[in-house]
Amino acid sequence: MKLFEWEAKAVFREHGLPVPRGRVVKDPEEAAAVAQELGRPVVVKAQVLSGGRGKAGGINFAGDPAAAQAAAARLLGMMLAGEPVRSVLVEERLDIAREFYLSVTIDPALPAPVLMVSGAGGIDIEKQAATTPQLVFTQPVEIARGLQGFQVWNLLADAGLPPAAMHQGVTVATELFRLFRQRDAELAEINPLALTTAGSLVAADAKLIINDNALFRQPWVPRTRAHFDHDLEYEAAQHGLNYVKLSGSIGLLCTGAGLSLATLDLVAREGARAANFLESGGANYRNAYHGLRLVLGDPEVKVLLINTFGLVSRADVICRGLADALKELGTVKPVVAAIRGTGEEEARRIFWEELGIASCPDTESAVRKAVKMAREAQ
Amino acid sequence: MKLFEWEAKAVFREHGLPVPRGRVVKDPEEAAAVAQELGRPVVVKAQVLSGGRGKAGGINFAGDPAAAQAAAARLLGMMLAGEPVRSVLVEERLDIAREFYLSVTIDPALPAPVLMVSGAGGIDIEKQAATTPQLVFTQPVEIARGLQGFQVWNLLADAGLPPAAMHQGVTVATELFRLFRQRDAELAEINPLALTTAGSLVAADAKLIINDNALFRQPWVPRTRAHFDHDLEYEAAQHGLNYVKLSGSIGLLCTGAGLSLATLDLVAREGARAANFLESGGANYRNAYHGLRLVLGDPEVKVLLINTFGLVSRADVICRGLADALKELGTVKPVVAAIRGTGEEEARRIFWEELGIASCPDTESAVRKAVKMAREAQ
Amino acid sequence: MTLMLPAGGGVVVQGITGRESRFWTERMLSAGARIVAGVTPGKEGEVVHGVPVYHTVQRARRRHPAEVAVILVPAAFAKEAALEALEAGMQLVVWLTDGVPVQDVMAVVGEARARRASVVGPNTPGLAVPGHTMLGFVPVWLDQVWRPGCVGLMSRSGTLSNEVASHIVAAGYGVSTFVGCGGDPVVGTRFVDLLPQFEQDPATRAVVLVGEVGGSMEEEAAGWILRRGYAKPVVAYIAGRTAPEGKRMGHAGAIIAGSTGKAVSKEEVLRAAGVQVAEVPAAVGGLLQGVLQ
Amino acid sequence: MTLMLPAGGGVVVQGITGRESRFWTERMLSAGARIVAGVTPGKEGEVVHGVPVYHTVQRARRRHPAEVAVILVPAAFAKEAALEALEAGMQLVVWLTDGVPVQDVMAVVGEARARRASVVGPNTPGLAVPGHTMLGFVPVWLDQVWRPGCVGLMSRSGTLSNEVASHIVAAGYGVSTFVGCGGDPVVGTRFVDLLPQFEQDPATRAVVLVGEVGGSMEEEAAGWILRRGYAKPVVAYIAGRTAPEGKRMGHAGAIIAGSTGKAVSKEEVLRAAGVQVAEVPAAVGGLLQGVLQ
Repeated sequence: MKLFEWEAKAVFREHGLPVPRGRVVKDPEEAAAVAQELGRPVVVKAQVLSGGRGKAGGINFAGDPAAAQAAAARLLGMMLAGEPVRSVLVEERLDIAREFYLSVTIDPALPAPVLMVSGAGGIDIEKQAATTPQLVFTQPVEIARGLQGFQVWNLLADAGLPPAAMHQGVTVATELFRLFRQRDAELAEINPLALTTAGSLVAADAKLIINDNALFRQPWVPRTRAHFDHDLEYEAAQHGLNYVKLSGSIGLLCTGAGLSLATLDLVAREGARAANFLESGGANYRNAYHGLRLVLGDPEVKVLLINTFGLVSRADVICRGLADALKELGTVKPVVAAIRGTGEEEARRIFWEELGIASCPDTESAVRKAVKMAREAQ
Repeated sequence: MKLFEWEAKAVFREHGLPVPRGRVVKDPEEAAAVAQELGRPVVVKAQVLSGGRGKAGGINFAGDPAAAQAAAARLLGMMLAGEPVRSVLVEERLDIAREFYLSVTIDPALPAPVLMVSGAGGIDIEKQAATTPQLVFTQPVEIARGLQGFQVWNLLADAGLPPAAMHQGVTVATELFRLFRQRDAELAEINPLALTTAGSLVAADAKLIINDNALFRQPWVPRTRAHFDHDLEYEAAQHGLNYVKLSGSIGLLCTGAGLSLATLDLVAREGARAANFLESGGANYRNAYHGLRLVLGDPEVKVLLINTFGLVSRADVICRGLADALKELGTVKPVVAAIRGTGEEEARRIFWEELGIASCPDTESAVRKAVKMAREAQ
Repeated sequence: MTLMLPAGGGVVVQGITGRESRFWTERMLSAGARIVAGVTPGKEGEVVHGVPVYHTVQRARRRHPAEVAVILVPAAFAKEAALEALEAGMQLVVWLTDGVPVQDVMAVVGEARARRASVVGPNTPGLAVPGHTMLGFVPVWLDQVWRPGCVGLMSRSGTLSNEVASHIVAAGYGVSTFVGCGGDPVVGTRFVDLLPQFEQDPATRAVVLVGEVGGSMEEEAAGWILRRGYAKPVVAYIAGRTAPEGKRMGHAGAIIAGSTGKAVSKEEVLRAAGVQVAEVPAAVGGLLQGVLQ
Repeated sequence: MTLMLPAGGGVVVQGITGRESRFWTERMLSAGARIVAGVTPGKEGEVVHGVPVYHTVQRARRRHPAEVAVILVPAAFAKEAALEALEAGMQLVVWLTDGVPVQDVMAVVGEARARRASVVGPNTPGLAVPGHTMLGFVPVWLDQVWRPGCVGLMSRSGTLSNEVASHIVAAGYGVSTFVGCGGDPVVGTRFVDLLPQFEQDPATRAVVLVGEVGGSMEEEAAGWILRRGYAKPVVAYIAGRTAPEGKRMGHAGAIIAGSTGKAVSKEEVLRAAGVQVAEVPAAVGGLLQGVLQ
């Protein structure tokens, strides 16, 4: 779950991390009011989840409240990388002497959390790690032991943090790691970490991604409509489903992420496009019902393609749920199915006897049949 | 720092550990009121820090408020193992089906905290460990890893906790360990841990000792006069000094605990008795001043014996402080000194030139001289 | 004994008393797994399909020698269960649980490294030696899909492994050992950990790697083969060529970020390392026939 | 190299920039200690008595090979400093800090065990090889007290060690190596850890053990000698025969509880193990003359 900058900064503030003064607003008048309160030049930042906001013109400086209002008016409602700007963050403009990069992320190959620092901030860290790796300093952290103070000292000194800023830097990095651990983050990033002309460190930007698997123990994580790209994706999340809206005519309902991806590819190979990616998490009836409702509720869907290879979820249990849901939803759209896995005889019997749907013998034939039917339906 | 039972139970309660309902009171009428509130038979327990309270008659059962009042009246002001009973704890009397022993303590030889359980509670655990070790089950805990749930399950199952009480037992033991860690305890003990006839576990007694070295980060720890055996010991603690009141005529001020103990023994060997044990913690003037004030303030002291072997605290620094303090206090009691260690020439010069005190060459001769002077002073 | 499975090979199933667990315990037993005990705290004394249940792994192990733990407990308790297995001295932990917080996974894999034990998963279909044993959710009893044979199969996906296995069988081969690495971004056993084991396994003549978009396990495997060479032919299939960028596609590991993790770039590096890459799952069979002639 | 001290023996002093630390650094240097660097976070670039200062032990060690850390930081930060030293790969940590919370001590000693490193202390006067080196607060420059010689000395106390050392010197002997175990109930190095080292040390002909009331280090040592035998004569002195029960006497370790830990019972078990027990510190000299004839 990726958070908006203003949400991440609110979490940072709770952890005592230094962030610029400011507030998130939803209309231009409020932006002017915040600038007035701050009483100094401000920066007005579009709040979107996608990257590359700065280059796309999403960050504006404003010398006075009127300029802040104008900037907010320009940004609000604008589209940035396909995402509407629903709010802007108005913050004091910092007097920056130098920029650093600081983050805690995960190295899956170790595997371990890694504290990462660079003396060049405000940059694309992945690009920098590729081109000038000597400027990027990393410290993997053993989870059982935690981050040790001296590891932070080593790293910051190596990255060239000036001696006068070392004590604050150690505090900031230590707390950022604590936040990462306590909040079940996948990424906690400050880029740039600004060293002001007055000599203090401030998180000019903030990025926070919370691990989806940990949401059950992180109830504070916001999950509003704005956090999703599409109404259907938002609705799917309410039911614990992972649904991704695509633009095609074949609605997909497959068991397992890998088989879903492969089916997606096969549809494309046949020259058609899938309407969605959907991993139907479990075997139970409500999941099947909500998953089907989402897929069939998409007006672009012409044909429904069901592809199961029952595993943890047994084919008979899945197909029982799907058959009941199909009957309840009473769809008129055509259905193609490939049913395999544990309990497949019973599963095929249910589909044939109750719905009149014959299972295809394999994925390829089912995909070809679905694509053909979708073409005919257009 | 050893806590009273009622203080330990208050901490237990904060950690959600099950303790009997009840309250600590300082007069018999209040005891009756508590019994009235509880509305059932109670136990009235003398609050003292020394052990063996039960055998000495410090625990009384009372069937009604009048009996509770009478028991409190009998206990309050009584002496138990030389300690006055200043308060009593009035608690509901439990219907006990079976008693267990549960504690977290330190094994210095490992070294590690150890969770200890016995199926026979209310007993002297040291005696039991010596006589029937097969009934005492222990689980050392690696501090870096913490206590694991399955270790608790193993231990409690081995100790014979009935299956129906296992889940609560695991919660109690886990929380007791957490308390031990969070509170910097040396001992956290429930003896007995009562299994009531209704099937729940309750900490019938509670013992908690907080590590003195950790008091700087455990500011909640009570340190009232009642926690000390003697006015002078209480006063010493205010100044961070470790003073133990003894009954003799030779006041001791030595550097280092080991040398202090050895000097104590040598005084006894010469047929005399020391008035105190005092380890003067540091080298600074205020320590020397307060230490001397305590020793000289004891009316039993006839002679002051100073024995230094300056080490971490240099002899010259210590003696500078002692000389200034002696002048400020203006004592008329005779002083004997053995001054050795780093800076000893300067230290001896100070004592001789400023106070007219000549240093003895070694501990033995200083002790003999002090004992002789103390005898003459009587 | 066979690849990944410690000698002796007694198996303890943690979380054995759950409804689904009972079903899969019975399936594993009938597929040949030597399950000697089950564990559910508070249920000591119960019996599941003839398997005695204990409060803890350690207590189970006092009575029944075992080196392998199969974990079927819910995500919220999965970390403690895995640590318990490692602490009790298990050499292999098959961590079937889905939805484990990533920081819990790191803690457990870190502990396993320190103890020189192996963790397969989490979020894995488990592992299987068709005709011999199965630890997890692999339907080895479907003989159109799983047969004993000479092909080592490793995969990040469950259902897709079945799909590919069925094509291996259709091409006239079978599987020596199957290991599901798991669909999460952080897992205990990666392709590079399995490559040397398949290379040394006398029962394995060729290896099939089933990858997907996101992460870098396929790139690591390619790099390892390129640096070191590999004594057996390798065939790969990568799912998710047409997945959109920046979106999570089911598996938490399946996010493409920047240039790394794309299915086509994975295919490229694998080809550069001499691996035969199938464009569709069904092509795996033909490529195997080519390399195993 | 000598007992307890790793070969190479470069020393890093942690907390070197404090006022008292500067004094003792100078004393250690003049007593022969090979102090190659100091550590105080935030003070990198400073120099103390010619010793360069770094932010961290690891940074110091990059430039100056070192195996020994001497810790002079206050109690509140002492745990982190000790863990830093161990993490940086130090083989010996001389933990001079007084007043360290006991749970912090357990954490550090646990970590040292895991890394097969040694910790002396905390709350120790340190260790010394008179005429060769000194790490801590031992006034080896007082030649009425400390001289090189053939007696291994180990003690739970600081000042009392000086007292006993002066009697060793008065009896015509000197000290091969002195190790102060520390006055706390939990310490990194106990008498039983030192006995085998003194036994193997060719420079040591006899061992003097200075114990005190409380704890069980003396009983452990006696038990070890009794079970195993000991190739060199051992003389002991135990302080605190007349200490009252149940009271803490200065050292946190010096509490007598129940029947264990009493000075007289310690003397008894030591005598039973063949150790010569001195009734007063001054008697140590005579007993040494007896055993070293």
